[in-house]
Amino acid sequence: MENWSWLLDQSASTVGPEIDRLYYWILWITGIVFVATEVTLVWFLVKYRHREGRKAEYIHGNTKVEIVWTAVPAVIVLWIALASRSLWAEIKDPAHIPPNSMRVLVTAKQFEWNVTYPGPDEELGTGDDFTVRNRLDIPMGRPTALLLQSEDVIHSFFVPLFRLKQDVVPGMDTHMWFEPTRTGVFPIGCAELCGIGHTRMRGTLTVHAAADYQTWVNEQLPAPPAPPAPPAP
Amino acid sequence: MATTAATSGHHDTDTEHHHKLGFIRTYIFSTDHKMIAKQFLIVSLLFLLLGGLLAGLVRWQLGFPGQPIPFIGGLFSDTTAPGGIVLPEFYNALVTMHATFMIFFAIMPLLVGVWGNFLIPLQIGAPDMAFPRLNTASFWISVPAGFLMLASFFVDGGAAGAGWTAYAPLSANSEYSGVHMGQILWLVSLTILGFSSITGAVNYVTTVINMRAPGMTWFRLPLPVWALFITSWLLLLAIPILTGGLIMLLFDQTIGTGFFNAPTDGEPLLWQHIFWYFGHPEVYILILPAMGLVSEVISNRSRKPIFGYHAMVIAIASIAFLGWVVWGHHMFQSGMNPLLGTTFMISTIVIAVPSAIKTFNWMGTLWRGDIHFDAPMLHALAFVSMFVIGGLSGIFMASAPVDIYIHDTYFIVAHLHYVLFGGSLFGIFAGITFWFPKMFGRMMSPTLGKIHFWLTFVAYNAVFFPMHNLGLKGHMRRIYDPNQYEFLQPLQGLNTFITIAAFVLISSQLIFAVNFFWSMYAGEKAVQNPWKSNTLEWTAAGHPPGHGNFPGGTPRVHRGPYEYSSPKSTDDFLPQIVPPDRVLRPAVPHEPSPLVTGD
Amino acid sequence: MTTEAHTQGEHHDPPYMIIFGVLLVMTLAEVGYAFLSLPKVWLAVGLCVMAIWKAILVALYYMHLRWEPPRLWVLVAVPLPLVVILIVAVLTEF
Amino acid sequence: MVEARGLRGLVAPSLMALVLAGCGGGGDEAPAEGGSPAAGAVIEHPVDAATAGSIRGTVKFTGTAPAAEKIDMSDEPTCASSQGANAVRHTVMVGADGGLGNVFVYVKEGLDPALKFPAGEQVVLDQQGCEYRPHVMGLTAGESLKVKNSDALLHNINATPTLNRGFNRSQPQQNMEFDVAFTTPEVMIPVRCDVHGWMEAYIGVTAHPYRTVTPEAGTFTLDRLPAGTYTLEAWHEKYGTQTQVVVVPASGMVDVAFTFDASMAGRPVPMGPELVLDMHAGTARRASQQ
Amino acid sequence: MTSHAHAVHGDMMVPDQTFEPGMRIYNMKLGMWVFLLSEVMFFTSLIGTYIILRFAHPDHFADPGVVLNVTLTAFNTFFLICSSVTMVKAFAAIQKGDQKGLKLWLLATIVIGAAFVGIQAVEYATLAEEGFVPAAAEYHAVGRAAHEAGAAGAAGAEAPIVGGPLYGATFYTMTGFHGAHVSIGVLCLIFVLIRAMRGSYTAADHRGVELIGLYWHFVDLVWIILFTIVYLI
Repeated sequence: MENWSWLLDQSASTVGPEIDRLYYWILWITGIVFVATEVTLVWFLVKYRHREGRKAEYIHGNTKVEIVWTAVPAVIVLWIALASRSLWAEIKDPAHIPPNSMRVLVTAKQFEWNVTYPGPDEELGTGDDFTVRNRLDIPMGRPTALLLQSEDVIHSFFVPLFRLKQDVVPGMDTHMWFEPTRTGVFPIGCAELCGIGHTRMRGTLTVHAAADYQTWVNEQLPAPPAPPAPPAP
Repeated sequence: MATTAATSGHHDTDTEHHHKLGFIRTYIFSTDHKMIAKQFLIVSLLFLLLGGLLAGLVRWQLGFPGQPIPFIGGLFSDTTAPGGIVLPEFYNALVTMHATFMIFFAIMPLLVGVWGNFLIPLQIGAPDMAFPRLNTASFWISVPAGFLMLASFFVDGGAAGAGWTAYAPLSANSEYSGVHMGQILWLVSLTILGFSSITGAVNYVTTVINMRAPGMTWFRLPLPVWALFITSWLLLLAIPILTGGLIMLLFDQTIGTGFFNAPTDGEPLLWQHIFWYFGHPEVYILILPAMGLVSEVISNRSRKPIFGYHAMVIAIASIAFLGWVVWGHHMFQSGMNPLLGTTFMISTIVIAVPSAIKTFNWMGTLWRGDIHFDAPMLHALAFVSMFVIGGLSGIFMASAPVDIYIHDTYFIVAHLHYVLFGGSLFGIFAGITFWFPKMFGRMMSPTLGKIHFWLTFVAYNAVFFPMHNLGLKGHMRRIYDPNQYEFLQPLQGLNTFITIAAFVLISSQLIFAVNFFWSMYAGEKAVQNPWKSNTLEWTAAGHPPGHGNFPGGTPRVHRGPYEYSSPKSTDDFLPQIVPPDRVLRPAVPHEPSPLVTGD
Repeated sequence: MTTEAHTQGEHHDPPYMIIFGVLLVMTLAEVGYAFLSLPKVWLAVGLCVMAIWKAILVALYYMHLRWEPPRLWVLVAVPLPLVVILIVAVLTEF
Repeated sequence: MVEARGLRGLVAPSLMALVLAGCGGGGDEAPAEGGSPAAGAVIEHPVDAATAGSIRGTVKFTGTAPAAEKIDMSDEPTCASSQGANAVRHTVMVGADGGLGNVFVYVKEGLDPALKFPAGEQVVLDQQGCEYRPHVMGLTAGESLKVKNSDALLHNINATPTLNRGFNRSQPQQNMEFDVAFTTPEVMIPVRCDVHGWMEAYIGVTAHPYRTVTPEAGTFTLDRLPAGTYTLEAWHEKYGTQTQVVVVPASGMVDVAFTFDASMAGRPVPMGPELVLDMHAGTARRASQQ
Repeated sequence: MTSHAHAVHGDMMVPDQTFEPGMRIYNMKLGMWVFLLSEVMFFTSLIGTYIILRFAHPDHFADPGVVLNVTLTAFNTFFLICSSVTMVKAFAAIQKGDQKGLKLWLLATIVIGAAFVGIQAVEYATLAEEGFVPAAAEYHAVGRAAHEAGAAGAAGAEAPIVGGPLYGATFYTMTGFHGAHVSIGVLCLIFVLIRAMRGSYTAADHRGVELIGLYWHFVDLVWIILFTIVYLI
């Protein structure tokens, strides 16, 4: 039955709680409005149902009321918009990417996520980069900045528990950043229809404790720097 | 020239009448707006059925992933569903074509094609459309478009599978999708359909502006006409944008130009901008006429003037205008410039206000009314209550940060179906059940109507409400097999539940079909004005009225359309054509007034 | 040229030939201006202004908009903001 | 073609039937295309075994073979179970005595085009452990190829020929299979699975049966050739092609030797055109699909 | 809340029986204007695409005169403007009931319009021959411009590369669809001319002439914009 819940699973990124807070705010507001409206509606339907000999009242409207129920929703929704603004900028505006974040390149292709790590020198595009298929491993306690690129069509990099989603558009460099709040393994999905194998275009995001992350990197290093597979026909 | 100006309004139509027309001219290539409305009605109801069946196949794959389709599974070919097991490429085609047929070939014609044709001339007191032949053309252009779209199921590679939004490059290059001819047919078909829509829109706009009966001021127009008029403007200005985009996409797909193809520095995002610049007005094209119909039905069935007529009109207009400046909210996650995102977020969220106004006005209309629960009213009320849900769930996506999480999940699917099905479709049902007597001269069975309504209403909520929860668990839309993701596997039960409910929903439409066709021939004969309505169409003699609509000459309008329960009339309605002097005379019961007599 | 025009409320004889001359001159001006070695921005702005001016002349005189009822002006103005909105908004993207 | 099938739609009795027919329609073209093997079965082999000659040869790789490229199947447990951690690409397979495997050797020119050959038994392209088996294969134009999925997971088979009609179909479940045929001789047709980027196979389509793929030993023979002068080509996916002119004596045997070495890597390998970047190629292939 | 608030609405707007709705313009003319508005949006999508793509990828587009032949097109523009004049002259003629003038001016318009299409066809042919096609990887400076650029000093030397695939695609789409509109206009004009021969138009009723005139001037108007944006900027 918990499938019917309107609660969100516990998030695992720094922006997660903020998005969730906003979500619950909207959930409360809309929930109250919803209940109020539907209850009133049903009440009217019962109270003013047709009865013999009763005639409807001849009313064309009431300016005061109409002004009120124009102004109130306006105020509410504008408040929501303003409340969303700063958070939106914090998440999506490249200017807000923390300078100390670890840079990782994610190359999407039908139907794989090829993740290229900077290697020890923390520089992408140097000899010691290494690429891993369908898995993104990051350390705790440090923000990660992804550079998203696509080789063929539009994909969408979706990490549900991080409350992150970003389309990956071919021919465009898209940046996104996040910082985990707990270690563990989290699913990565593709949220934009990208072809036959769309349903299979998935990966895992593993958050290591800082120390374990180094060991993981060292395990990967000996592997030959395999470039992403040639563009799929 | 001044002389011609006066007469020309009727000039076109007069040539059509005054001589007996053969079967072809009466039923096939008729230039009578009422017949064209019926043609649109029948054809688009068939497409509605088709869209429903496609949805059924989609739901089967989601409810019972990888299991052969029962009964009919064997009929599918190896390239679609070998042994009844739906293939991913076929699933993509199903999702795409379900949306395409429902939006472009079912809901749009059902709202604009049917009611635009049937109601506009009748409710403004015009003998016919401004351009009857153009009207015929507009219908007969749309038919081949529909068949081209159908044909794409048959061609090599199957039907288009890039989603109804046809995001480039997936839709621009068959290397990526494996679909070539199907995509081309999709593009061509929609381009052709665009011509149909534009000719229709030109006709509606001209008719409403130029052919209103004397006394029919702008603020005496019935709300359906207002809604359809504004919708026509949206069509007129939005469809050409899409047509331009479709043509460029077609060039990408066929001769290898690079408008939206990344390898040639084309801009995939440009396609999204063009598409949604059309697409968002389109969203309102799909809901505004339904709002108009519902307003009419609610005011009539609660025997009360519409609450805040002017506010309603202004709300429609402002929704239509705001609809042009919010398209970006479909692209929050597309890598669009974040600052642009902020702008779009604010404009988007503001559009909730006029929607709220309309809802409250409908409830204000019910308040202290005299509510009759007939089938049309039930559907209209369903529209209001469901539109509330659809509208409120829209606020979640309007808030960009929340949208990050729920974008492209089933939450969106739930939202759009609450607006498109819970909104538009219930509005359409309300319209059909309300004007059926005017169209076919017989009443629909109230019993069947109510059974159909309740089954639909319950099943419909059982199908779409849980989709909110799916989305909140991160269930992406358009995925062939959710079980590929461990975190979605627990949701399989819910998916199966939805699928079963979906089959109930689809099959309960049979009741409507039966009611529709049975009543057409065997239904109880309708009286002149069964709903005791004020608007002009009910005063036009005949079901439906003959050519020219108003044999006695165009009626003169003396008041607004929603004068129900007016103290000036002892009856609870006061038609627009009743001259003021007659109004105060107490109406004698059984008086054979031209308004409420039988045929 | 027509000496007396009795249709659709035209009071004066539309100066068709004058407009024709203006259009020609402006076209030549455009071509000349386009090959001046000015910064791209100035070229673009100047040329657009001239083009739009020409377009307005055609609409006003050749399409007789000038002698049409004002409500038609309103009608015709409807799509113009939409055109601007689309192009400007999308330009900020790139 | 479109219209023809569209018409079937028009006359379909009910919409339901129409949808199904529609879904059915797509299928007809697969078996329909190319000459049917059944017809070929009745043909006698045109070459008299008594007077026929044959070619025997070896393909060698000189120098040290590059290390096989490992494949990371970690996120496909199904495959990893069958392959283990030692899954590698079968690009360069060098045998113990320096033989080079997976080389496609075939008679390129010199054969009388009038000759018609009986159909061999159907060839199978199997997907097993997230690999195509075989990695390189030959096929006679018009003969049907069975594509099979032995894995219990989704594969898609994306064949991108230049001259033939390409296809991109999927097999979401175990033991699914379908038949396809290529109508025109073409060397080579690359086949890929986009879900598993490492999966690739190459199909050489010839007009005749005189073709073979070398094992790791690098040896090959082409039997029952009519006496004459032929151009023989050896194709390798990484080291490109080499040709030799051989004279086959009546009822005799001729020896041929090809040698490849690491320096040949990076040569243009005749194959489906470069994708995406070359618009002309792109359009050309799309045209060929209809 | 009773009806007093909106009592005035009792009869929505106190009736003025003299009210005659409408635009004071006959249907066909109004319809033509409305249709032209949708045409505005159609060309917006094409021209807008050009502006945006050019703004996003200036390197794909050449300066005026480098690839396109401005002189030729300037003459073509001149023709189109002339055809507009002949069109209004035809209209003015029939307003006075001058049948002969109507036919002559219509004929002139048709001839000039056809000439415009012909010249455009020639332009396309030359451009295609010089390698400027809708879908090509790159274009070379052609003819005179190449010489001025001094790049083609030695015979057969490669002219410098100017522009990319987007240039040809946008150019042919925009001008092509405008050319199609002109051609349709010419056909309609021929139809109108035939009716004029039959004397179907009078000083009192010459709607056909006015309608085709509106369409024709609109096409001219679009060309004025196109010429500036495509050839001169």
